Amino acid sequence: MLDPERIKNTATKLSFEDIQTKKVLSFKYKPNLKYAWDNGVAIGRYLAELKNGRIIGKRCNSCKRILVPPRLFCELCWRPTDEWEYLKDTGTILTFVVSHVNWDASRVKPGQRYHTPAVIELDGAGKDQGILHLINEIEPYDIRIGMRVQAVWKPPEERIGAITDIKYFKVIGG
Amino acid sequence: MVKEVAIVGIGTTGFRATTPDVSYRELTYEAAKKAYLDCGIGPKDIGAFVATSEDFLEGYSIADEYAPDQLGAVLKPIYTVTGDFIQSLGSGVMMILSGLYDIVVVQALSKASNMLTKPYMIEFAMDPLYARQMRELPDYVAGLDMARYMFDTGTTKEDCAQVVVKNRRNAMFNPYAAHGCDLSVDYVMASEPVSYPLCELDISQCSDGAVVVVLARGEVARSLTKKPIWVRGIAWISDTPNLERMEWGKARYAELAAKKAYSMAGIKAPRSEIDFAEINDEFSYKELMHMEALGLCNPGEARYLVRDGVTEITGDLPINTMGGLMGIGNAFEANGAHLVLSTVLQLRGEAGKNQLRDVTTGLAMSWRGIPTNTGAVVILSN
Amino acid sequence: MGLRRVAIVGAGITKFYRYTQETPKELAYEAAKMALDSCGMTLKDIDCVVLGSAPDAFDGVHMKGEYLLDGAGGYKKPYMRHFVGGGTGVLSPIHGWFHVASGMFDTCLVVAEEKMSSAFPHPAGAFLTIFDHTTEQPLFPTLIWIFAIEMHRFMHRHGYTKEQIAQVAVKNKKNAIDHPSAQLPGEITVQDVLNSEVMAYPVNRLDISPTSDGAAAIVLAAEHVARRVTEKPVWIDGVGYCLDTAYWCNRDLYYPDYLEVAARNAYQMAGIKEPSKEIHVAEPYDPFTYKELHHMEGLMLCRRGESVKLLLDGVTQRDGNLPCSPSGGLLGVGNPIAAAGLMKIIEIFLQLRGEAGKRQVPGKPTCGLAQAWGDLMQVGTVVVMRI
Amino acid sequence: MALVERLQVTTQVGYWCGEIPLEYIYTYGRAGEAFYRTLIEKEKILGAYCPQCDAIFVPASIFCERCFERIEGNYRELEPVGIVETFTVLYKNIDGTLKEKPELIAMINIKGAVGGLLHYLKEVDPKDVKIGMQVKAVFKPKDQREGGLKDISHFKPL
Repeated sequence: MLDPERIKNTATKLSFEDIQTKKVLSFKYKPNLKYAWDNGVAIGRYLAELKNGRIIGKRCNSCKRILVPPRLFCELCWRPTDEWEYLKDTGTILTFVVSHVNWDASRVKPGQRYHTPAVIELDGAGKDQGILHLINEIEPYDIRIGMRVQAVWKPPEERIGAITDIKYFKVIGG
Repeated sequence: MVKEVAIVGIGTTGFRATTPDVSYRELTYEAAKKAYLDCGIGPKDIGAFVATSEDFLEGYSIADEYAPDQLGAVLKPIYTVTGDFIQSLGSGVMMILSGLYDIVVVQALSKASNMLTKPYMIEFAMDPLYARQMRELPDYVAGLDMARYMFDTGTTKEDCAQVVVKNRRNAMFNPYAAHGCDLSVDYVMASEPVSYPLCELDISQCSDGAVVVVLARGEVARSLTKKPIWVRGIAWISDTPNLERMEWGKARYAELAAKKAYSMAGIKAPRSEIDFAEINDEFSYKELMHMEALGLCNPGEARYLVRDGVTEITGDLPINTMGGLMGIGNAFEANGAHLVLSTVLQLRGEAGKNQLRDVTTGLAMSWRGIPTNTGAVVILSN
Repeated sequence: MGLRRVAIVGAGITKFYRYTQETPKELAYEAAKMALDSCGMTLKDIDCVVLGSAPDAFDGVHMKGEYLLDGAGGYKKPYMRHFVGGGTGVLSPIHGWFHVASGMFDTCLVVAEEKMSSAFPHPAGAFLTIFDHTTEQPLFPTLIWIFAIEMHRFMHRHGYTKEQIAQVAVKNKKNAIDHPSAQLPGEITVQDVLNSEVMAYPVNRLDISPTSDGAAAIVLAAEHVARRVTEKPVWIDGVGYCLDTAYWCNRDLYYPDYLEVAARNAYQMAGIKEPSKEIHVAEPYDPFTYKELHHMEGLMLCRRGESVKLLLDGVTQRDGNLPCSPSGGLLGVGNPIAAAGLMKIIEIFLQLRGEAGKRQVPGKPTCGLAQAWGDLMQVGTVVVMRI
Repeated sequence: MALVERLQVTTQVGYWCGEIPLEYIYTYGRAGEAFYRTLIEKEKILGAYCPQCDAIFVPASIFCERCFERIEGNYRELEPVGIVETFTVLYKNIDGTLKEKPELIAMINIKGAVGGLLHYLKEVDPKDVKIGMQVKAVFKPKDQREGGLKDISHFKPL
C-alpha cells in the first residue's frame, strides 16, 4: 500500500513566487548550446531548391512514394532512393491546428493571428506524404481538413535556402 | 561467460575531424549498411537495436527519435542508451542472453564538429549547486586529476607526452583515424599550458564518425561468419558523480569494471591473459592511470612500460595499437565504439600495417569523460 | 518461451508538484529509498541500477543520468540510463528486465525521475528542439501543435467529438482523488473541459496533463530472490517497445501502428491471445485526454473506432469490465514524464496485489498492463504483468 | 561507399545553424538550502554525519550515497578550513580566451570530513602551493552573499 504520510514528506511544494522572491535560494543559469548541423546531400539539395522557389523530393520505386523532405535512403524499404523529382507547390490539408500558444507556452497576444500549422500532403508525393508548414490568408477557424492549398513564396532576393522561404500556404479551394 | 554472444559484423565510416558532406543520417546509414553486409544480414533478420546518444551532443531535446530510420529499425524494437557505446553493447549482450533475440544491433555516432560550444556543454553536465558555479573551462577537472596522479605515482609530463607520441604515430597507419601525426616528446612537452600540468597536446582532439556492431547468439553467430569475436566479459561501473567527494588521481570505476569483466571471462592474471588493449586516453595521463586501474600493471608502473616501449605495437603489451582517442579522435559517446572497432580489427587480423601477430584476447575500455566517474570494460576473443 | 522469470517486489513514489524545492537527486532518493524500504531491502542487496529520465532539457543538466546517479543508488554499481522520450517510464522496467533476465544480475533497482520546474520560462520551451532542426524548427513549433494535429486526425477519421473525449479527463481526475501523489485531482464536468482555455484547437487546457516534478522507483528480482522477499511477487510476463519513423508528417497519425507492434511483442511473450478479455486492468498513457483512447485502440483492448464507446458505456471506469487508468493517470496524478510512466507500472503492481486501497478495482485482477508513449508520435512501450 | 550519391562540388556543402534557447533556475533542495544558509549566516561549511559509514560528508546531503541511509537530521557545522588535495593552474577561460593572470584552482578537503569544495586559491604564489597544504576560506562581505559558491571569495594559506 502506498503510505500517504510518507509520500507527503517526499517533496516540498513551492510556488513560482517562492523562487522569484528568494524565499528559497536558487542559481540562475543560461546554457550556451550552439550548433551548425551539416545538411548533407539530401537536405542540402532540398534547401538549395527551396531557394530556387521549388520543392524537390526523391522517389522510392519500391514503395512508390516521393519522399519529402528528400533522403538518400528510404527508411521503410531500407534501400537507396531513386530519381529526384520536383513536386508542385500545391497540396491538401491532412490535418491542422489553431494554436493559441507560442512555442514557449506564452499565449498569442490579443489582436495577433493564432498560429495555424498544418500537415500538407503535396500533390504527387503519394498518400500521406506531407510536410509541416503554416496556413494563412484565411480565418483560423474557417480552415477545414481536405482544403486545397498553394505555397506563397518569399520574393527571390529574400530567399536564403530554408523552409521559411515558403512564407505559408494559402487556401485555393475545397 | 561461455561462448554465447559474439560480434559477427562491424561497419564504420571511419573518423575524420569534420564530415561536412554528409548529414548524421547519411553517416549512420553508411556504417549500418557496411555492418549488415559484413555478416550478410538485412534489417529483417535483426531482432532489436540499441542506439547511443546524448541529447545536447546531437543538438536535440529527444535525440532518440532520430535513431531508427538510418538503422532500418522503423517499427522494430529500438531504444537509446544515454551512455558510452560499451554500455549499449552491454545492453545488447543482455538482450541476447535474456532469450528474446538472436541478433541485436548496437550503434553510436559522433558529429562533434557540429557542436560549436563544447566547453559550455561539458560545464552544463556539472552539478549546478557547486562545481558548475565556478564558470571555468571544465579542463581544470582534468588538470586537478593529472596533478594528483603525477603526485601519487611520480609519473612525469614526459611519460604522458610519450603516450601522445605513440598513439598518434600508430594512428598514421590506421585508415579510420583522424589525427595521425608524427610528433616528438619535446614537441608535445612544448605545447601551450591549458590547466597545468595539462597542456594543449595532452588533450585529444574531437572527430566525427559512426560505428555499427552486429551481435549474435552462439550458433547463429557461427552460421553468419567464420570469424566470430566472442564477448567473454563485459561490465560498467559508475563511481560518485560528485567532484567534491571523488578520489582524485584514481580510476576506481575502471578497477571495479575490470574486476567484474575479468571474473565473467574467467581471467585470473590480466597482465598475461590480455594480449593487447584499446583504452580511453582522452587525456594523455589517462592511458597510464587506466592501465594501472585495469590491473595490466602495478600502480605507478605504467610510466616505465610506456618509457621502455612495452606498450608499443612491437612490445609485450600493446596499448592503443590503432591510435586511441589521441589518434582516432575524441568522439564522445562513440569513443567506446572506435575502441571496440580497433579491438575487433586486431582479433580478426584486419588491422593492416598495425596488425599484431597471433593475438587471441583483447580488452576495450571506455570512460565517459569530465565530469563523470563512469567506465566500461569489454573483453573480446577470437 | 523458457525465459528467466523476473518480478517486481517493491515500489516507491514521491508526491508530484508543479514546483518542488528538492533537487533531482533528492527526488530520486526519496522514491528509491521508499521502494527499497517497501520490500525490506537495502542498497547492499541491489546488483545493478537502471535509470529512466526524459530530456535533459527539463532538469537542466547535460548527461543527466550521471548527475542523478547517487540519488538513484548507483554508487559504485553497474548503472545505466536509457531514453525514449515520453515512453521512458515504461521502458525502465523493460531495461531492468533485460538486466535480470540475462542472468548477469539477480536484483535491479529501477528509478525514474523528472524535475520540469527548473526550466524557465516554461518546460514547454524544451519541446521546440524535439523537431527536425532544419526543416521544422524554423517554423517555431511546440509539442501542443503535434498533439492537436494528432487529436484532430483521430477525431476526423473516427468521428469522435470533443465532448466524448473530455470524459477521459472527468474519469481520470476523479480517480486521482484517491492517489496520494496526485497533483491535480478533482471532480470536473465535460463542460469544464470544453470551457477551459483553448491551447491549440482541438486541445483545451483540461485536455492536457500538467508539467510536474516527481520520481518513482521499483525493485526487480529474479524468481528465487523474489519468492524470498515477498509472498506477492508481480511477474513481468511480457515486454514490448517499438519506434516508428521520425518522419511523422509522412504517416497517418490517426492510429499508433508502433504501439500495436510493441503490444503484439508483449502479448506474444506473455502468451496472451485476446487482450481485451485477458487484460483485467490497464494503465494506457494519458498525457492528453484523447491519448488514452488512441492507445486503447493501439493496445488492441478494443477495435479501432470503438474506444469512445467503451468510455461512454463505463467499461473503463474502476468498476467496469476493463478499468483504464484507475490510478488517475497523468491527467490527474501528474506528468513528470519518466516518473509518470513508472507510476503506471506501480499502479498495476499494487492493483494485482490488491494493495491499491481506495483505487482498488473489484474482481481480484491477476493480469494487467501499463503503457507509455512519446517522441514524435513515435514510440510505444508496453509491459504485461501477472500475479 | 554506401551512399548512392555524393556532393561533387564544394559549394554544395552547407550547414544549418541553431541553438537550444533555454534558461534555468535551480532550487538548492533541502540539504543545499541548509548548506548555503549556513555559509551565509555562520561562515561555516555544512556536512552531514552518516552513522553507518561513521563519516561526515561535505557538502551536506539528505542521504549518504554510499549506504543510502537518510542522514538529513545529522548536519554538522565545520570550520571553513581544509587541506589541498590537488591543485591546477588554469590559463584559459571557458570561451577559449587566455586569462590575463592564470588562476589557481584547488580541491580542498574540509578538515574532519570526507569531501570538500573546488575553489580558487589566492594570496599565495603558485610555486609555494603544495598538496597537503592547510588553507582556509575567505568570505565575501555578508551583504554581498547571494547564496552560491562565490559567497566564498577564495581560499588562502592558513
